[in-house]
Amino acid sequence: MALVTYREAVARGIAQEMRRDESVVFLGEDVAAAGGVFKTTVGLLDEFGPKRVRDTPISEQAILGATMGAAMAGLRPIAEIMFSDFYAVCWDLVANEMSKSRYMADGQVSFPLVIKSGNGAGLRFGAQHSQDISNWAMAIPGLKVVCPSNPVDMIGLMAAAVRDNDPVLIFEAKGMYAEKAEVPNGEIVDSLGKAKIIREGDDCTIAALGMMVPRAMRAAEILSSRGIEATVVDVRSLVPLDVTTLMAAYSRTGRLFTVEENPRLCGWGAELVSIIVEEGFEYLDGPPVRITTPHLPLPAADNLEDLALPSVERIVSTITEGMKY
Amino acid sequence: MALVTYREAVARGIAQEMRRDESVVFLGEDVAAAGGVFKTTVGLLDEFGPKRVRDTPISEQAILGATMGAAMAGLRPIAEIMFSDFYAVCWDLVANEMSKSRYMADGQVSFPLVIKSGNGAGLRFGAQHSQDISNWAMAIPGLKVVCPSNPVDMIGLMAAAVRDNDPVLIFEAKGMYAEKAEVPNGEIVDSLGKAKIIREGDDCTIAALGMMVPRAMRAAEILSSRGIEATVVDVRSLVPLDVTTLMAAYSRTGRLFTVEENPRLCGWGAELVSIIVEEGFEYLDGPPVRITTPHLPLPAADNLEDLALPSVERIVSTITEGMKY
Amino acid sequence: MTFTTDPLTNPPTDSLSTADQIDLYRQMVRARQFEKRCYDLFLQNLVKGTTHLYIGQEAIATGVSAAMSEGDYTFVTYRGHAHLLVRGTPMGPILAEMLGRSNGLMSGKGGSMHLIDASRGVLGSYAIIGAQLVIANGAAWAAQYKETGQVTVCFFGDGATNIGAFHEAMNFAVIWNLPIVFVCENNQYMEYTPIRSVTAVDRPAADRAGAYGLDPVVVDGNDVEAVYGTAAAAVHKARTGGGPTLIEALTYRHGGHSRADPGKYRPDEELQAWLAKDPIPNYRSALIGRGVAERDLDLIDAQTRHEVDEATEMAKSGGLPADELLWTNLWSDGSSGWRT
Amino acid sequence: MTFTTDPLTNPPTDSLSTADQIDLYRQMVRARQFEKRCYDLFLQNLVKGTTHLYIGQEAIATGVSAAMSEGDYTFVTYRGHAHLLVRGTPMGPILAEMLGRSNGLMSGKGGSMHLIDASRGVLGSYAIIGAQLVIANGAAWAAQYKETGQVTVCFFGDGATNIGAFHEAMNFAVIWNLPIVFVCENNQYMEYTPIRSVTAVDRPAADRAGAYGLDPVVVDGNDVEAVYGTAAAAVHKARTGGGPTLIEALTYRHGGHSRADPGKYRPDEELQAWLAKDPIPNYRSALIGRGVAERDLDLIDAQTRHEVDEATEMAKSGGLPADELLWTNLWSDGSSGWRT
Ligand SMILES: Cc1ncc(C[n+]2csc(CCOP(=O)(O)OP(=O)(O)O)c2C)c(N)n1
Ligand SMILES: Cc1ncc(C[n+]2csc(CCOP(=O)(O)OP(=O)(O)O)c2C)c(N)n1
Ligand SMILES: [Mg+2]
Ligand SMILES: [Mg+2]
Repeated sequence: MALVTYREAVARGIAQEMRRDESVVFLGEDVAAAGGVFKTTVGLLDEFGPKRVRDTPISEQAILGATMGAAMAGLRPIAEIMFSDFYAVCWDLVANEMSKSRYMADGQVSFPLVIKSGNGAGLRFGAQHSQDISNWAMAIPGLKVVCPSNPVDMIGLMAAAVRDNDPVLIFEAKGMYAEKAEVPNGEIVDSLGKAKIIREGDDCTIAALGMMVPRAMRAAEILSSRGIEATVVDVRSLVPLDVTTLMAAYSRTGRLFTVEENPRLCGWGAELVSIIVEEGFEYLDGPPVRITTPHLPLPAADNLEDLALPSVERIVSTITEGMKY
Repeated sequence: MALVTYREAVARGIAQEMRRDESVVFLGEDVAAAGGVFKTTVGLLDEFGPKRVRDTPISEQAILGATMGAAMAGLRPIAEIMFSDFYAVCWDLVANEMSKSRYMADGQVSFPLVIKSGNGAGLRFGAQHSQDISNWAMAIPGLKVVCPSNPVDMIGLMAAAVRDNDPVLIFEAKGMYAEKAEVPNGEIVDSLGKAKIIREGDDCTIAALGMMVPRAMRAAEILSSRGIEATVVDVRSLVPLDVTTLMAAYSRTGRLFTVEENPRLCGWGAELVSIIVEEGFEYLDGPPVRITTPHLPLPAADNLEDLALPSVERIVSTITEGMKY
Repeated sequence: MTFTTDPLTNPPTDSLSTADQIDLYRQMVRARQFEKRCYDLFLQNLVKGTTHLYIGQEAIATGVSAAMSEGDYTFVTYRGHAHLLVRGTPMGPILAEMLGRSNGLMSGKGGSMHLIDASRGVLGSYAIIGAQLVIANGAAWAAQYKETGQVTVCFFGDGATNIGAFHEAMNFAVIWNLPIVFVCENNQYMEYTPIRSVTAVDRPAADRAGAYGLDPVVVDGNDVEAVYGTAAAAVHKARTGGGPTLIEALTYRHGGHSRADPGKYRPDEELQAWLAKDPIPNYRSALIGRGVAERDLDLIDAQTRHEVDEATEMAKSGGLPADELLWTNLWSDGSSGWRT
Repeated sequence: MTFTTDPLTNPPTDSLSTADQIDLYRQMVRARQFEKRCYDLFLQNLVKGTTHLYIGQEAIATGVSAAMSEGDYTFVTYRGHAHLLVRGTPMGPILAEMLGRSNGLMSGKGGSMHLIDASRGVLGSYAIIGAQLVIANGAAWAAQYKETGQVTVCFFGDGATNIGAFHEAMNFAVIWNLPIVFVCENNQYMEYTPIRSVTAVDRPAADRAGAYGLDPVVVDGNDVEAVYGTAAAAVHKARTGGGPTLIEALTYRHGGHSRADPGKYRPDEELQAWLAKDPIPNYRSALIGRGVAERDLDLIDAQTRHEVDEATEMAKSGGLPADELLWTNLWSDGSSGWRT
């Protein structure tokens, strides 16, 4: 075991896979010599050399195009899109090309590739560098989407993503890069499409993702002290979505609260609520409630950013209120 | 009154506004001399001349950049993105720039602009030219989003969009361009953010959008012959979303079915279901059910495309089944 | 057909054997007759969705393909039927794909704009302008990384030169010194808009080569041997570590942009002038002038008619794709589920 | 400061009056001292989020702005504090914005990367590379359409020349003959990566001008009068219907890319060579050489220190933005609701 930051876990996960498989290559802006603007790729150039770890121009379409083409031709590339907000300048490759081409080709080609990005808020970077866009990705058929909430998951899900033969988008919670956790030594390999129950409680289920997971846990502890026992599920993977685990938790508790970082409309919370009310209607003890960032761009000022994101207090008060139903 | 096609209604709506206001200008690929690849802009160049109706290169970022900049500097531009799928090559302008800049500037600037596109399936164009991407737009704070389902609405909502001082995206259902309706003479101006009840019935509410509206109506008639009376709501506007009208219809009927063209995950149906179960829990008589295109790219072959889209038969059978709950 | 000279400066077309030349003719005729059949089937409402014909431009795909080796990669546009044909894909499955049949190249799931034949290195037809330019770089990168010696050829239209992806692709290919050949088929029009009316330079690709440190290369795209020579040089350069080439091949499509577009926006004199430059009859005359027996060429025409008829039969005989196909092959395990 | 000659070939800097020259000095000093204060406040953890300093590049914004008229439009990047200052925005509200205060230029909602002062024609600072190039065209188009005579100036970095939007913007501006001046501030680096290592040509903007039918224009970006002269010519050309100009101004940022980046990736000799070309002391010496009293320049330095101190006080004195501000000004009616 060793204390590892979330940021270091990214590089460790990539390195683990690059050691194992020579066809794994890595590219992005300022990722090689500089080790990444978030320092998530420190050491990779030194260990794997400039043939496998490559700096690119500011050409996100070229980056993802190269990634997709290389995947089709036998490599297993990992690309960095520095801030997930920048997916907007190369969305065609993601939403129309790498996600759809296998289906259109009825299986002639595959796209074993990974794209990683810093995602979400917490650093006061303003509306264009703080978005949680994991729901953009979830809305596109043909993408797998994971959002690790801690260093161990980061390593294990990175490994699972690299080994998967389909396009996987990994969203790194920027606000958690400095978080540390004890990480076992040796290889860590997780599976895609598995949610994790990280706390058990009979009164309600809180489903949370990425940076919202620790907030949901803290809220659950406060709620517990007030007599509400919550099951907390770390959703981890938006596609595949682990409906089995989520439905089991919800059906046992009869109440669902989601804690989402993305702006309100059409997030994963809406999807989850719709699924559980349609398929688990008989277990509903009261209205499922979504706790989200409002449907707004994120403001830059500290206090306004804090106000916008679901806070521990807001989670606690919303659930306390909701449980009165 | 005169019979007008959905396609002609687009040009008529634009022309109506260009006549009224010299600051309305129009640009896009093949829109001027050729009258648009879908013939939705025939006659505009002749009437308004090449200064106001302009052909562009295949440069969607340049098109929407010019649109946004011109709006900031006092024009009221209308842009065409030929197929809505192509938003993916210029998504930054839409998702990060025109939608967020007013908020970031705390109101210093406004963006009175409209973007129109052919959207959705029905023409066997395959996965990259048939998508309904209205839910991509709905997920972005700062965009208004309308999807007219008939020629009269097309004219009226186009006028409302042009007169609105915020960015409005109009999704034209490609599969309905040839549909005709009687349209009153003279100016037609509608309002954004208003859903329309187009059929009344006490047993359930069917909410539908764009090309799904006529299908929902036909389904409602068949259901009626089998003893199920449905209220049908044409949602018309995704942002602002007319929750008032939708909630009123649903609370009267206690059952909600949505009919969506977009692929399943994170569509407007999920949003609507989540809203009504949270805010109208007490009216729930049974599980709300979403009828959607599966979460897949659209196949090109006739029979597979037909199979993928919600059909009248699928709507009827899903509702019949659902009402048994 | 392999060359050791540097044909960018010294096109080695004189080394084409008569058999090679006859094969160039055959490939052009195949492309032409295939496209004509597509048009007929479109008018009969059998070809679904849309279709973009290559009639008039055949010398480009033919000449370039002849310069490529087996195992090389090809990336094309929605106007790409002919590019698959010349790389060896049989006519039947292409046609069946356009008809939306289960015996189509992709079981009817892709359609006319998305033809792909990975077994022959054709890594796809792309329908959103510009995408294939950046994607092709990736295939070239993989070949470079694995040192396989494969060359990637990427075709695109004049209109595509004005989209951002073109710019990113060119710069990227050059700085990574990728083994790739970009072929701009300048047929003078985007859909209905003349390219010169929306482009800041006269030659949309060649006049921009310098922006990437590349030499401008322009070739008569209606002269199959000229195309071949230029492509052979570029392919050789790519294969031997010389990096990318950007070729602009000047040509014209005889028909409209897609489907039933009659192409009326084009001045009649312009059309006539280009029809006079039709690559097929001209090459036919040239071959006859060089002593090839007219009979041999007639035979090719007849064989091709037969090939097209057979392909049509095959395509028409295909059933509709089974409903189950809707649910397959989104993911690499063959499935399409999004939940566990 | 207006010119009738064509200063692109004949820079009219000799017509700058002494007062003009002193003003150029003042603006550069203001930019420099402002940025130093930002850095201090960043280290004190008062400037939030991120911040990108302009130290070393001041001659460019200063020289270009001096060539512009009131009412002209300016588009800049996240490295844009100085560009607002030289267009007349007072220091206090800019600094307050960076501190996330309610008296900030945008009430704290935008932050350092999104400064905008519409009242002075600065239509925004853009933080996603390339966006402002296409957006600036729109402002230029509006001015052209309304025949107002306004010119639009759009600044961007060397790194931005490799993104697709650059290409689309240039072609579009030329074919529409827009009244716009594009100014590439080539400071040799993107974030930490040297621009030459990722660019196919030596001069990322100038060597690409030809791809849009434009002349290559390179100017010493550390020579404020040279910048002024070049910009004046370009602005004049734009204002008189001559269309766009693409200027590449060579410069260097003294510090790192953003926040506390020490910029260690840069060779020391390179840094030292550029520090010796610091635009401010060099211009100061030139002015003194031309007979300007050192005392007058000292006074400017002192006045600026005072201005910066006052701005700092003002910024620090601002309260946090009220919670209600979260909910305002998404829409043009001032509200932010998404439902009716
Ligand atoms: C990004 C994008 N914009 C617009 C279109 C619509 N479109 C399809 S083909 C075409 C014209 C392309 O012209 P060119 O590149 O010259 O190729 P050609 O069709 O002449 O072979 C256009 C505008 C598209 N498919 N993708
Ligand atoms: C589309 C996009 N990609 C990447 C970034 C991250 N980024 C911010 S500044 C920067 C470097 C820009 O370099 P340059 O254009 O030379 O401007 P400079 O910072 O040197 O002024 C990068 C890569 C971004 N903001 N937007
Ligand atoms: Mg063309
Ligand atoms: Mg730079």
